[in-house]
Order: sequence, then structure tokens, then C-alpha cells
Amino acid sequence: MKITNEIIEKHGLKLDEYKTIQKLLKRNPNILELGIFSAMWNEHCSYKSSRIHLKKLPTKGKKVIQGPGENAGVIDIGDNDAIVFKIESHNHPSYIEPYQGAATGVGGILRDVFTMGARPIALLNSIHFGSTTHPKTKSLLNGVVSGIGGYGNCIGIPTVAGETKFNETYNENILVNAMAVGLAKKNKIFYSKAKGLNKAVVYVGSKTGRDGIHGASMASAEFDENSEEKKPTVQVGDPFTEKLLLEACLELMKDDSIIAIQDMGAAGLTSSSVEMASKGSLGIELELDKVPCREDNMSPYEMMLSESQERMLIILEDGKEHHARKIFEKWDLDFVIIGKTNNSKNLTLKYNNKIEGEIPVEILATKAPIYDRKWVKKKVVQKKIAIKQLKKIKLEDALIKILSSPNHSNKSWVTDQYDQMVMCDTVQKSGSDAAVIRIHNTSKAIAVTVDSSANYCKSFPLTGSKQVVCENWRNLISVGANPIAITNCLNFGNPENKEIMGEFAECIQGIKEACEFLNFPVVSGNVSFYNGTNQKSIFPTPVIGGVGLIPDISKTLNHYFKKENSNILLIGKTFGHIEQSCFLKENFSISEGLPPEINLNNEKNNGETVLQLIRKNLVTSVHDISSGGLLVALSEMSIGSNLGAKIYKPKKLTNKFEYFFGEDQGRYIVEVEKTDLEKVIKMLNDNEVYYENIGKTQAKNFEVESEFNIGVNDLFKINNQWYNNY
Amino acid sequence: MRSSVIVFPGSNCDRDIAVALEKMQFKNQMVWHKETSLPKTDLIVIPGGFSYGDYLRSGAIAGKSLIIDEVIKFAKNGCLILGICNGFQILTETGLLKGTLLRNKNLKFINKDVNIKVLNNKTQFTSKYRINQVLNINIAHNEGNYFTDSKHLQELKNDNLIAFKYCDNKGNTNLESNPNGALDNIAGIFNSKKNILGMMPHPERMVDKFISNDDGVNLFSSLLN
Amino acid sequence: MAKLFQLNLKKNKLKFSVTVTLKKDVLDPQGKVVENTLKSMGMGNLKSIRQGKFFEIEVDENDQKKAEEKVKVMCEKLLVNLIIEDFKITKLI
Amino acid sequence: MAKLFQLNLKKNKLKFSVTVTLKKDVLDPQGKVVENTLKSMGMGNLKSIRQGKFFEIEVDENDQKKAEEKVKVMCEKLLVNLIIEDFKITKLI
Ligand SMILES: Nc1ncnc2c1ncn2[C@@H]1O[C@H](COP(=O)(O)OP(=O)(O)O)[C@@H](O)[C@H]1O
Ligand SMILES: [Mg+2]
Repeated sequence: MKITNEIIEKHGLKLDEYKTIQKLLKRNPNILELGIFSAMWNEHCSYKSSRIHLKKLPTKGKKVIQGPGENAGVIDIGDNDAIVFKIESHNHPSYIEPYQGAATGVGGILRDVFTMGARPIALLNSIHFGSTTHPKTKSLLNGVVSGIGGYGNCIGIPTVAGETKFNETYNENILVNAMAVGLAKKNKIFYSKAKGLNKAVVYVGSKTGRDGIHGASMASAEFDENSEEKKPTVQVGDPFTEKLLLEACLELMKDDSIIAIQDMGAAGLTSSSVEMASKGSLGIELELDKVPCREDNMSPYEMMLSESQERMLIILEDGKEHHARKIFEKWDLDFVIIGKTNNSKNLTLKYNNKIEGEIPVEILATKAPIYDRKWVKKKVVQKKIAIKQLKKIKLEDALIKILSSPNHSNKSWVTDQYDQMVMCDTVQKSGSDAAVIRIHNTSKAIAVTVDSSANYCKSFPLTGSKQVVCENWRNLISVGANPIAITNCLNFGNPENKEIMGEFAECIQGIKEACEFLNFPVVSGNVSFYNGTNQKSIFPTPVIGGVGLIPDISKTLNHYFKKENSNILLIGKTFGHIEQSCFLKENFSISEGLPPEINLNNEKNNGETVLQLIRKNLVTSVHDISSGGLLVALSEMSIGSNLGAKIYKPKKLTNKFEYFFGEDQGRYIVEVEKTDLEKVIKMLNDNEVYYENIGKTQAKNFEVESEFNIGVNDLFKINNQWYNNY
Repeated sequence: MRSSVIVFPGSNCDRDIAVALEKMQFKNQMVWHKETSLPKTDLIVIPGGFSYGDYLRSGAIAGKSLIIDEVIKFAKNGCLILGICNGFQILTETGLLKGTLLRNKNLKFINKDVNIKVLNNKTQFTSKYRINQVLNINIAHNEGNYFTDSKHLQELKNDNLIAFKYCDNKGNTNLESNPNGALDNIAGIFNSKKNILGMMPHPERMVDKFISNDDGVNLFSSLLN
Repeated sequence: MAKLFQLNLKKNKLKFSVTVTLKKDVLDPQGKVVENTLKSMGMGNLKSIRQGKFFEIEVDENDQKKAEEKVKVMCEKLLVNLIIEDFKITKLI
Repeated sequence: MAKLFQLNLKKNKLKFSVTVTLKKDVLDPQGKVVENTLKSMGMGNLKSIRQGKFFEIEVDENDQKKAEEKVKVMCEKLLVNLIIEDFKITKLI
């Protein structure tokens, strides 16, 4: 087949990229080789636009066992236990086919985690939909949620936390990010680096079909009106087979049969074999006639580019074949030796004993173009919103409006569709600041959470992304965990646009600053560009997934009020920053101005102090203050507990709306029993933490002094109606 | 007391029930579905979760596995059999329990803590509970909507074969407290000899106060008697 | 004769069956599991099995052509996921 | 002619379709939801809709009668829950 410009373009390659290929190969590639280049050199696999920025992120730390670069990040949680975790996007497939797109997103991230030798113990997700009035939103929401549940429930891993948000910026491009967290033994982590010559390269799992061919290049191109028409073959998830694959892999991992293992994710057989060979500076020869195929007459091209799910590639130690085969056959899975390692440093593809393609691995893996794309700093527009000039509303009505809005409604409509309890180690489910998962058979636990703040990031990427990291950190602190490390999923628009690239660069800068200051390294992540349609990109949406450690499970806390007549303390200073607040957005549709500033010093000091209070058993409930500000956070503490609160109005109040709904950062609410108040205040003073004693818990009613008084039951109803009426 | 937990491909609450049984001092064994004989055992548990992905109908394929013939033999000899969630579905597929489990009426998977009440405490599964005691137990299923013909329903009632019913926290069984549309709020039933119990809620999830509550403990301690 | 026919149509609502199957190259995990199970149950000469959905639809409409058009719209708008599924409409007696 | 026919049968595996529907007196919540959704989408003259399963089964067998018998066994032993479902086998060309 002659390679025309049109064919090159269809493969998502630019003409000058093709020229580079010719130069590197010193010849023209054939169509199979071109397909392989397109799979390896697209944005999704090569990170060509993001690489130089990603390098800035802090990835090292005392607890980091493996940073970015492997299938998932690994951190040390003591006692030879390690936590393996990563987040990944499945945005484009989920928009086209929400159920299967979301399901296979979950399946894919699970494989990333168990390839490393970890048993997955928790799933999280961050899902963003368009406006609730957009005609597609409802069915996308339904499909995505049931797809996430469908996969996780069936394979039997609890889905324990996440976020569900609506914003018209996602009307034509929803976000579906899935995160998986696994538990491994520190001395039994598996990597993808090939070692040794003449070792068997084994294909295990499902058969290869024609599904998802060019899925990876699809994830690297913008949508246009026709993409729904194009009907790319969407993959269908098979959680049952994945469960078998999981058990078989973990069984084989008990001894040292495996030299290297890599799941077949985006760009399937191509990227898995290239990755293993390139990490080990070896060559791999594959005999494609041996690849287990689901359809008749599949060509080498199709086999190499198929993205069929639930497959793995393993390099086996000599003499282990029989043992390994027995395990996979017990689990009714294909097990075929399809090739071997050699020292040629080439990827050699044979079909019927004929070489169909041969490319130096090095070229594929490391010679992909790297772009330092043009970017410009965000022009920040200071704008102070004067509440006095807005229409008059009541404090109570403003609160109700927020609590009943889609973005702040209780998410149990979503989370009731996920099995959160399977594995019986879920100490704290969805609905709390972070989910808490016990390490099986021990008295320690991990805390996990995902966060994002697209509105903040849009108006000021640098501060916005810093804020997301801080909020994540705060959520972990709030349940009593030492934050350890994060994974991140960077959902952005078209990187070829310099404003978008600027958003990306500045968001990375913000994440870097916050992570460095908080000693909260990045151990894994994923970049998803080209989110948007017809030149209209989505708001920059970095999603942060954090993990923390709770050494003693009895010292974990949630945000529900525990007792009547406790003191309610507000920790951290309230300035009343109202721009970019959900108060203005929900009540006045105003979304101008800058997000609240981040003071990393205060953030750290306040958080560490709160953690000390928790560890010393001096507080009975803790909640961080985020979107919605003080009053929303207080209501959430009430709603979950059935206990009310009486909040005093501060004496020198500039504006009550700014005070109650401002979104100043670095703040927490803690509940303190009378007997502990003195000790708590002493510790706060010793640590130079600003606090206010703002009220008391009480039975049944939630009230703000001389403003309003409402039954907790009613608050509950207000907070729980939206989804059921949608 | 010896127990055996049957493991099917794709089972996922097998470990959870094993942990609960061991915690309650059962001597437990896991039995792979391809086995053709069962070890000596006093209790067989068919675990919850999924089996074979439940792609055809929940429990249908597991109901045809090799080990099931043995389970049926043991059942006929009076061995105690507990089917939880998917296990309940499998028991109905094998005919050991009558009726079937249809899709939840809202067509969605439901995971939440619900209240059920004990209707019969004169059985080896429930003797440690009080009659009409309300338990708070986790459910997690897509097909938990119990259905049977009117003749069998009458038989269940007449012979006191309904083990648990969904209810509110005061023990009222009504439409609002029925999470999945089950006939007559039925959450669990016995066979006529009362040596087999099938139930949709997960008692093994309720044996540890750190995780939930311990409302499931008495089911296991009843069995130990 | 023509009149009778018309009358008949008026009395009987039109009834269609719709079968929905996965497109040829799309993975059918359901069918695969069922196939393996049947084979292991001894149904040796089962060649292949694919699973799909089935609908029986009754429409209040006299004109068969129009009715069929309506069923088609239902399929395209809701019942079928055109990305991965094909469908076939058959008139039932 | 008879010979040709036989030959033909040998070459072509026999293919059947099976439709499985819920019995009349069993509630079909899924069908109900689909029906309501379609109606709320403006398909006013939809009368009723019931949802079921569909299988396409290929059997390695020359004799149509025997083949059909086999498909029937598959239905009764696995594919259909006779307590709540009915089924119908149709020979496909
Ligand atoms: N898609 C989802 N999956 C699981 N849990 C979710 C999902 N969406 C929201 N939640 C849960 O709902 C709660 C509220 O979410 P959110 O308001 O984003 O929390 P926070 O402000 O503390 O980050 C959290 O406990 C979160 O884990
Ligand atoms: Mg929070």
C-alpha cells in the first residue's frame, strides 16, 4: 500500500512527523509500521506536548517507592506494605458510549494497578458533565454511573469516593476519570522492564478482536460534529474476564516466575511490547500468527493496534512455562507464548514466518517528537464583586439554593449504585471528606480522595491548581490521615492553542508549588488533551487523587456532629473572598473575578495542627471548608448527623454573605467537647493557628443567630431532592 | 463447626464470608467449583457478589457447575446451606429454593444499609435473634426483587418460611421500606425443611463494628449452636 | 376487499418485533460465557451463540409503513446503541 | 435434487434464533421504564412494549429436527428460566 498524505493524516501524524520517521528509519515505513508509529507517537502515548512541563513536578520523597514512568505509582506505608495507585481519563469513549466507555475506563486503570503486583482495594472516580439542562446530560450521567458501577461491582472492588460535577463547559466533552488503589508487598512489586535474552514473551487474557483500533489516536484528536458519525469501534468491557485475569496474575506473582509484566492498554500489543523492550534495552520478536484472535482473518496491523480489553503481556523466567500455563488454564484464560526477547533492540513482527515489520525500539519509545508548544500567561482580571449592589436575598434562601443545586446535592443517587462495602474493609464510604479503607488484617488504614476546581483553574490556573492540591490534602487531613502522595489527571483542551497551553503550563506550576511545599509528591498521572469541540476547549480541569495513611484506625474521624452542646471552632482566617464562589454562581450566575489566594504556610500549619488535634483525640468531628464556604460546610456536618447547630453572628461583620459563603482557603471546622476546649485552644495558640469559636451543636435545629432557624430534617430533604427529581 | 464456601469464577464475596466465618470460629474451607466432591462439612455457604459475571441471569451459570450436584445431594441429606445475595440467586436457579430474583424495580444496582426484620427465629439460622427484631444490614445487588407464584407465597406464609422482610426502623413493612420491589417485602426465605436459607442482605458485612455494625453476628452464632 | 382490509387494520393494533444484536466485531462477553457453559454441559455440536435484546412493540397506528417508521425511530433514539449494535424490525401477525 | 439438498445442509450449519420473553403475569419493570421513556420522548402512539432476550444459535448438525431439539434443550437447561420466561425458537435461513 502506498503511503499517501491522506493515510498519514488519518493516522494522526503530521507530515513533518512522517518525515522524521523516514529519517530515523532511513527508509519508508510500510503500513503496519506506520500504524505502530501512529500508536506510539500520538499525544496519549508519547506525551509530546506535555513532557517538558511534567518534568517540573516533584516526584521524589521518603515514602515514594516508584514515581511516574511505570504503570502506576508506589508508596511505602510501613510494615512491608505498599500502596499502588493511578488515575486515568476515559473522556472521549465515554462521550460516545457512556456505559462501555466508563466501564472500560475502570477496567483499564485496574489493570495498571494489578500489573504491578497489587490487589486493588478501592476505586474512585471524577466525573464531569455538561449543564443539567443540556439534552444529553441525563443519559450520559445515567450511562457513566452505571458503567462505573457495572464494572467495579462485578469485579468486586469497592468504589468508595469521587466527585460528580456539572458545568456547561463539558456539554460536548464530558470527563470520566477513574482512579484505582491497590495493596502490594513492598518487596514484591512487579515492573515492566524486560531482562534477559531468549525469554518467553507470553500473551494472557482475552482474545484480540478488531475493537478500539486507533482508540489512542482518537483520544488525541479534537471532536467535531462528525465524530459521532464516524462510529469508531468502541470496546465492550468484560469485568468477569478481568476478575479471572486479576486472580490468575496475582496467583502467578506469588513466586518469581515473572521477569516483567505490562498490561495492554492504549495501543495494546504495540505499546506493551515496545515499553518492555525499551525499558530493558532489548529487542522483542513477536510471531503474530500465534496471537489469540477473536475474529477470522485478522491482519498483523489489526493485531498490533487492537485495543481489546483484559489482556496482559508477560516475560517469563526460563522453566516456568508449565507452571504459569497451568494457572491461566485453571482460570479459563488464554496463555500463548507469542515471542521472545533478543539483543537486536528491534521490535520484529513476523507473520507466517515472514518479517512484516521491524523498527528499532529506541525510535518508537524515545525519539517521538517533543514539542515546546507556544504558551501565554493567563491575563488575570482583578474584579471585586460588591454584594451590596446585587439583588437582596436572605441568608437562608442563599443556603437552600446552594444545598439543592446539582453540584452540591447529596450524591447518594450516584454512590448507591456502587458497591462500597465489598472486601469488608471500607471504614468510611462516599459522603465523607475522604474515604477510609482498612489495610486488611491490620489496624491501619489509608484515606483516599479526588478533587478538582475547574472554575478556579479557568479564572487563574496558577492559584486554581494550587488550590486543588491543597483541598485534596485538607480532605485527607480531615479524616485523620497523613497525606503521602498524589496522582493527577490533567484534562485540558487543545494544546496547539497557546492560551490552552498556557493554562496547562501554569496549572503544572501551581501543582508543583503546592506539592513541593506540602511534601506531597506526584507518583503517577495521566494527561488528556484535546478535550473540547470545534475549537472550544473545556475549562482546564486538573484532577488530583490523593492517598494518606492512618496509622491507627481508631483515630479516624468523619465530619458528622457527634454530640449536643459541643463547641464548634472555625480554624483558619476568614477574609470573605466571594469571587468565584458557588454562592455567586448559584444565586446570581456570576462567575467573574479571581479564586481565593492560597497561603501555603497557613495551609500547612493549620492542617498539621488539625491532624495533631485528631491524633490526641481532642476533636470529635472535622470538616474542611471548600466550595460553598462556612455555612455549607456546617450544614453538611448537621445533615449527616441529625444534630443541629447554633451559630453566633460575629460582632464585627463586614458583610454576612462574605463571611458565611466566602471561600477562603486553609480552613476547617472542628467539634470540641466542653472538657477539651481549653486543651484545644492552648494547642491552637501554641501553634499560632487562627481560630474562632463560632457556635454550639444542638438537637434537631440548624440556626444562625438572628437570621434563620431550620430543622435538620428539612435541610436533609433540601439536600437530597435534586437527583431524584432529575 | 465446619463450613465450606463454594468459589465460582468471578465470585467476589468469597473472601468476605470466609473472614466472617473464621472470625466466628468456624473451621472453614474454600471449595473450587470444579470439584466433584465436598469435604465433610456442617454448613455450605454460597457467597454473594457475582458468578460468571452474571451475564445471562444472576446465578444461572453457577447453578450448572459441577459442584452444584454435590450441594444438592448434601441439601437432601439435611446439611445446612446458606446462600447470600448471588448465593440466593444460585439456590433459586438450582431449584433448592423456589421463586426467582428479578431486577430491582428501579433497574439500578443498589448498595445501602437497609432494615430487615426477623420473622422466624425458630430455625438453626436465626435462633439467636428475637422475633421481629430489626436488623440494619447492607444490600448490594441488581436483581434482588423476589418473585414467586401465589401458591408458593401462600406456602411461605403458612409454613413460616419467610426468614426476613425489608422494613423501616420500627419494623413496619411497607412500600417505602422495600428497596427493590420484592414480593411482600421478602428479603430471605427458607426451604420447607428449614435447612436452607437464601437471603439478599449480606450478614458477613455486619460482623465488625469498625466497618459497620454487628447485626450479622447472631446469624453465625445461631449456626454454631 | 380493500375495505375489509382497512377495517382489519383499524381493529388490530400493529405489532412488531425488534431484535438487537451486537455488531459483528464487537466483543460479546455474554454470548461467550453462555457458549462455554453450554459446551461444558455437553452440547458438543453448538457452533456459536450470540446474545442480544428483543422487544415486542405495539403501535396505535393503521398505516403499516408509518408504524414501522415509528418503530425505527424508537430504535434509533433509545432502544439501540448504534455505535455497537445492529437491529432488525419484523412485523408480527 | 435430494442429494443437492443434503449437500447444502452439510455445508450450511443450521442457525436458529431464540426469543425469550417474560411470562404475561410477570411484571416487566424494564419494559415499563422503556415504555414511559419513549412516551415522554413524544412517541404518543406507542401502545405497549415488552423487553426480552434474543439468542442467535448456530448448531453443527444436518438434521433440522434434531438441531431444533438441541436448541430446545439448551433453552430449557440454561437459557430460559421457565418459572418466569417463555421462549420461541425460529429457524433462520
Ligand atoms: N462519582 C462519585 N463516586 C463516588 N463518590 C462520589 C462521587 N461523586 C461524589 N462522591 C462523594 O460525595 C461526597 C461529596 O463530594 P464533594 O462535594 O466533591 O466532596 P469534597 O468537597 O469533600 O471534595 C464525597 O464523599 C465524594 O466521595
Ligand atoms: Mg471535603
